[in-house]
Amino acid sequence: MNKELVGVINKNYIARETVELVLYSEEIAKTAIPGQFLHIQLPNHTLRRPISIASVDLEEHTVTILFKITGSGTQLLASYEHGMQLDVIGPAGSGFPIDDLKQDEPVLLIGGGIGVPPIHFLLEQLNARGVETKTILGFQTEAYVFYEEAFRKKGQTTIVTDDGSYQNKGFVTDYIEAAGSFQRYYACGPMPMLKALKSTMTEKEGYLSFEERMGCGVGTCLACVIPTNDEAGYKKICQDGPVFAANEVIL
Amino acid sequence: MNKELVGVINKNYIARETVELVLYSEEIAKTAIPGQFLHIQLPNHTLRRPISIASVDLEEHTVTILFKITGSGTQLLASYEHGMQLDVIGPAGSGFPIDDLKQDEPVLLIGGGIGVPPIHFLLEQLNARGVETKTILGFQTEAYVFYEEAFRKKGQTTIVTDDGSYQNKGFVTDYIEAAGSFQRYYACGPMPMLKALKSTMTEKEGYLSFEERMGCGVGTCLACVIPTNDEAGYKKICQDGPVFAANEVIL
Amino acid sequence: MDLSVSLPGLELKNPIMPASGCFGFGREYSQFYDLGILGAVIMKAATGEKRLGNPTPRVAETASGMLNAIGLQNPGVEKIIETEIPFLNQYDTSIIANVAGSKVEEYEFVAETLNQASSLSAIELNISCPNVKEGGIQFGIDPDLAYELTKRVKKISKVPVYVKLSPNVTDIVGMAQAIETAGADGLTMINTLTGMRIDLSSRKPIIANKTGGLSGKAIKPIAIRMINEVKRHVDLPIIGMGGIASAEDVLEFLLAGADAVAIGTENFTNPMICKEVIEKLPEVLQHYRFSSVKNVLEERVI
Amino acid sequence: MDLSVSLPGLELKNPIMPASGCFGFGREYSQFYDLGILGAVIMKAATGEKRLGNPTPRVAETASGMLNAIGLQNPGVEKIIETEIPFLNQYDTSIIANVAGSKVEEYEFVAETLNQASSLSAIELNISCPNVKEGGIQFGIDPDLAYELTKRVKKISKVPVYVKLSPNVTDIVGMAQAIETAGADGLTMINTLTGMRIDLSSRKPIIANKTGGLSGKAIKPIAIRMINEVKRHVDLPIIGMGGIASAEDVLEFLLAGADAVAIGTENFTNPMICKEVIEKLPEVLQHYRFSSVKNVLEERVI
Ligand SMILES: Cc1cc2nc3c(=O)[nH]c(=O)nc-3n(C[C@H](O)[C@H](O)[C@H](O)COP(=O)(O)OP(=O)(O)OC[C@H]3O[C@@H](n4cnc5c(N)ncnc54)[C@H](O)[C@@H]3O)c2cc1C
Ligand SMILES: Cc1cc2nc3c(=O)[nH]c(=O)nc-3n(C[C@H](O)[C@H](O)[C@H](O)COP(=O)(O)OP(=O)(O)OC[C@H]3O[C@@H](n4cnc5c(N)ncnc54)[C@H](O)[C@@H]3O)c2cc1C
Ligand SMILES: Cc1cc2nc3c(=O)[nH]c(=O)nc-3n(C[C@H](O)[C@H](O)[C@H](O)COP(=O)(O)O)c2cc1C
Ligand SMILES: Cc1cc2nc3c(=O)[nH]c(=O)nc-3n(C[C@H](O)[C@H](O)[C@H](O)COP(=O)(O)O)c2cc1C
Ligand code: FES
Ligand code: FES
Repeated sequence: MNKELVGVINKNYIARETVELVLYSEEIAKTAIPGQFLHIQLPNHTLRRPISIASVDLEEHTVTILFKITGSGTQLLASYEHGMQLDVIGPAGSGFPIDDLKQDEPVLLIGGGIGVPPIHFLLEQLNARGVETKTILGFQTEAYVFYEEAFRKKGQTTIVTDDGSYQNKGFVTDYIEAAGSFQRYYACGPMPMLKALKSTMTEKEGYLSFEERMGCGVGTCLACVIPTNDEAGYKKICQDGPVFAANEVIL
Repeated sequence: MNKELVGVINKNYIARETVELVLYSEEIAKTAIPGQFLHIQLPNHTLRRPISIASVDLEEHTVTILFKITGSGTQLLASYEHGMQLDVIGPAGSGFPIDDLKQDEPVLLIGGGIGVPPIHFLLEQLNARGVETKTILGFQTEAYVFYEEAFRKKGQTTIVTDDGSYQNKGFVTDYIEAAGSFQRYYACGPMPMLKALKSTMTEKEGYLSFEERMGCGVGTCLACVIPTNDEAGYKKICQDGPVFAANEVIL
Repeated sequence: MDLSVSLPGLELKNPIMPASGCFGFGREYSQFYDLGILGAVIMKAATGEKRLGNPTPRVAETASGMLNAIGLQNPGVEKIIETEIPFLNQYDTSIIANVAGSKVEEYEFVAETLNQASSLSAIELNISCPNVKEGGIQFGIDPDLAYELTKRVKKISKVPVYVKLSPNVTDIVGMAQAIETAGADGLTMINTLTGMRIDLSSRKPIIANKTGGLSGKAIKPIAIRMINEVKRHVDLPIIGMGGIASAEDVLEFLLAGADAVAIGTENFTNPMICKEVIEKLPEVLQHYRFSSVKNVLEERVI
Repeated sequence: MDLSVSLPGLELKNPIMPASGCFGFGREYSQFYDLGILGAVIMKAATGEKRLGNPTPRVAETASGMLNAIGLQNPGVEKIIETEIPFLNQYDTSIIANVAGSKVEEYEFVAETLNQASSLSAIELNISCPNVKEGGIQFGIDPDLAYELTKRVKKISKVPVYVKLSPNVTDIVGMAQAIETAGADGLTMINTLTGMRIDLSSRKPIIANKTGGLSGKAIKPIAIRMINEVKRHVDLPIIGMGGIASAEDVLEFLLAGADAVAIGTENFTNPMICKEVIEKLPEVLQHYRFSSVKNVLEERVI
């Protein structure tokens, strides 16, 4: 992990209030693994903003992030253009463990809203390793849907919207059974979704990626703790996470 | 006086740490008189920055300001480029009284450092009215000299630098005698200069333009008062000034 | 949308008013918009005699805030009644006078004199101005003195008396309780926090008075905390202030426990702020699922 | 340029150290630069037993600052001595332990235990943590309790004892004087100001603990004022903190009356800040015509 200035290569609005930024960083592109995030400084903001890595391009040395404009920080981030520079710490946190996956069984990927970006990065890596994926993505409404094509190209994909304005209606949890069998699941999304997943799939091995308000983002301030079953009693989302095994954390 | 968004037309570095900005405002160009200032808002700064009007162009509807980078506000102001917008209140304050000038006697203009801009605007207006001017301008060193040509074109001009690195050495007050006779003087510059002028030219009618740290800039907060000889005992630099008759204020 | 609120002596069409000392007597800002849109106007402090205030510099900028040490400069209560209140009377808005002084007797005199002015809706006792050498501040940090002062002024005043709390205290609730017991009609809070900035070149404080009062966005979290704490312990209406710069901020103050709000420093940054906030408030309330300002006051959980 | 300063127990190569709670025990920031460049490190608070702290969210952003309510989460003093101090001992820097507790006995126990650790340069009594429900904060706002606590810990401790002042008091000088009389070796100031932010959607405080401590640039003018006021009345060395984010800020604190400084919140904004400030300090001192840090302390006029 490092602090570096990265150049903005490209910016795109890809859905309602949703922006994709392509950043140039040889180092981060080379070392990042799915689930890790960038901790981004913004002028006149005390706290950095954690944003997951959505993909990397090893040839172009670029890192793509994707975020929803929800407040003053993301609003400011959306104003960055080609040629400007961002001060980022990263790649931060630990990622989704995938080294021990079996080759011959599919995995289930579940992403909700702004939890989709790290799942997309994971999809790309699993695909590169030849692991079959099935994906369920949840969005608020049609206007917020993004990356559908990217997922479809690489495996079975179900899109769910809260109001049914696009494809299926309801919650991602409603579509897990229909997804069929899988060896393990990986999920990122809002806390209610992660809670529902953990309580529905008790016998399945699963990894969840969490969000919490962060101070330092590097493991020092203890702002971002999550209660765990182990002796310490807690883990740090920014450093030990954001990804945890579903059965090690207490939600 | 008004609050408006004005477009930046042009930016130039015209001397060391000294920036000239050309702004588009029909209204201000039309109504401003020499000595008035713009009170400029800058992002993430609580207090606006007062900057004098250095000239107006009635055909192009532009207003030129000129400032030295001395802190975070002027630093930020220097980052504005063509196409960007500034939130300004103006034209603020009262200007140099010139309506009662005699046509056939010269006036003496004295400007020190960042006090030169309003004197330049005054020069232009006097020139348009056919009043002869003699000017003494003081700067720190050669690197800080600006607008010399503009003044020379319109009348006798003496440049003084603190260290003599350019033309004459010393203080502007050292060169008043050599300037010869004049009906009235107008001056803007640092407080020690204004004090020296007031105490040297006790029998001359003179108008001085003052600086003070401002709050509101519109006459409401009483941050910018200057003691006066009248019954009230004070005047407000932002509203009653920044220009005062030398004999009405107590320095 | 109905933005009206009722506080003792104040039937306000909306809960927004400029804070004392940040709006003078309204003359200058009346060039920017019609003062009749304001819920009320709190005037600059009035003292018994004219005061010339502190030497300059009187202000300094800080991160998301500013320091000021104006020192209660004002033309004296009689002049204010003669020339300033009539000016404000032209507008369809409530007028609140800010009362300051060095001794109890001066507060009494100012309050009594103001009560003779017509169309004054309330007075605000400024017991917390940190920028005058003698008096004033002591009343704001000692609950016994605050009790005594409030009681004496209440005895004299026909119009409701609001007391303005200083945040420079250990126990803001204790102060508020003393003032409640003394019979005050309401509280206004917070005044400024005492601060200092040093100029590196001169090696001396920037402000001639050395210390000044910190105001602006920087102090908003402190204001919110104190208002919330006081509201949980004291049964008086609160006019909240401290760093308000948007309609969202107004809602945050109302949710914290304020019943109306005042905007100070932001007037300097943006002379149109009161107008903009009043215009934006309905949209913000609706966005957060409130039907009126009164609805916020009913639904909030303190 | 000579940046060194001497304070009781602390012969520092420069006056810069990270503030307690904003640097953990140094492990994470050691990835960013060599901790050996620091004047000292103040460790995260140590309590008698392991504590798990408050529920989350524990932080919220504010204008030029942040609120935190971590709640003294730490592995307990014994674990800290076992695993954290040895880690920091690898670096050529002074170590200051931050001591917290709910009762006088807990402070005594922690201080006593820490005194057994080798190579601890000083302890800092955190009598001002506003974020734990029981104890702690009372010591920081009551001069008699602060006196008593300081005296008892001083009796036990071989290493110098610094006491950390809370800004949430009416009379900061009174607090400092009580602590001086009790025999403290130095003061550190300021801790955070109690604040709150309310989330408009949930209509509840953002921080689970409801209130949190305000830190960062927003509080700098308050820190400067308090340090200056205390320095004019109390003869103890002061480690100053509160919103430091540049070498210029360091000079401002030194001119105000601090003898060394700590950087807290800005580490989160910029993990390289301590290193950058140390590197920039000589240039800034020279620009303002000082020849060394000691020269600043000699020439300043308090
Ligand atoms: C590990 C991690 C990865 C994330 N990845 C993404 C991503 O890929 N795309 C995306 O759009 N968002 C992502 N988020 C959420 C994102 O960090 C917040 O939306 C963002 O910080 C909001 O900042 P703001 O200034 O716009 O909002 P504001 O509400 O103004 O922010 C105020 C403060 O609250 C914090 N905050 C607000 N919402 C959140 C949140 N949901 N999680 C954590 N902190 C929050 C901010 O960081 C800031 O400190 C991620 C969060 C975490 C913890
Ligand atoms: C009526 C008037 C006209 C002016 N005209 C010009 C001009 O034409 N060109 C020019 O370069 N400068 C002019 N100045 C000075 C200019 O306002 C300051 O240089 C500028 O405000 C500095 O801001 P800063 O953020 O760069 O400096 P900082 O030192 O960071 O400013 C901090 C605060 O102090 C105030 N301040 C600092 N220096 C001064 C000063 N000399 N006078 C008033 N306030 C100050 C700032 O406005 C701000 O509120 C004028 C000042 C006044 C009062
Ligand atoms: C320049 C200035 C002058 C002030 N004068 C007064 C005053 O005369 N009487 C008073 O009670 N408060 C005075 N205040 C305090 C404000 O009314 C208000 O309580 C405080 O500034 C916090 O609000 P704000 O952050 O919105 O400015 C003054 C504040 C400023 C900035
Ligand atoms: C997240 C966080 C945790 C803190 N933890 C402690 C602590 O454990 N002990 C303590 O004495 N102060 C603690 N503080 C206070 C800081 O040490 C410091 O006094 C305060 O933040 C002001 O400095 P700053 O503005 O540079 O952050 C903490 C501050 C923050 C922001
Ligand atoms: S954000 Fe500081 S430890 Fe995780
Ligand atoms: S700056 Fe407010 S009265 Fe002049």
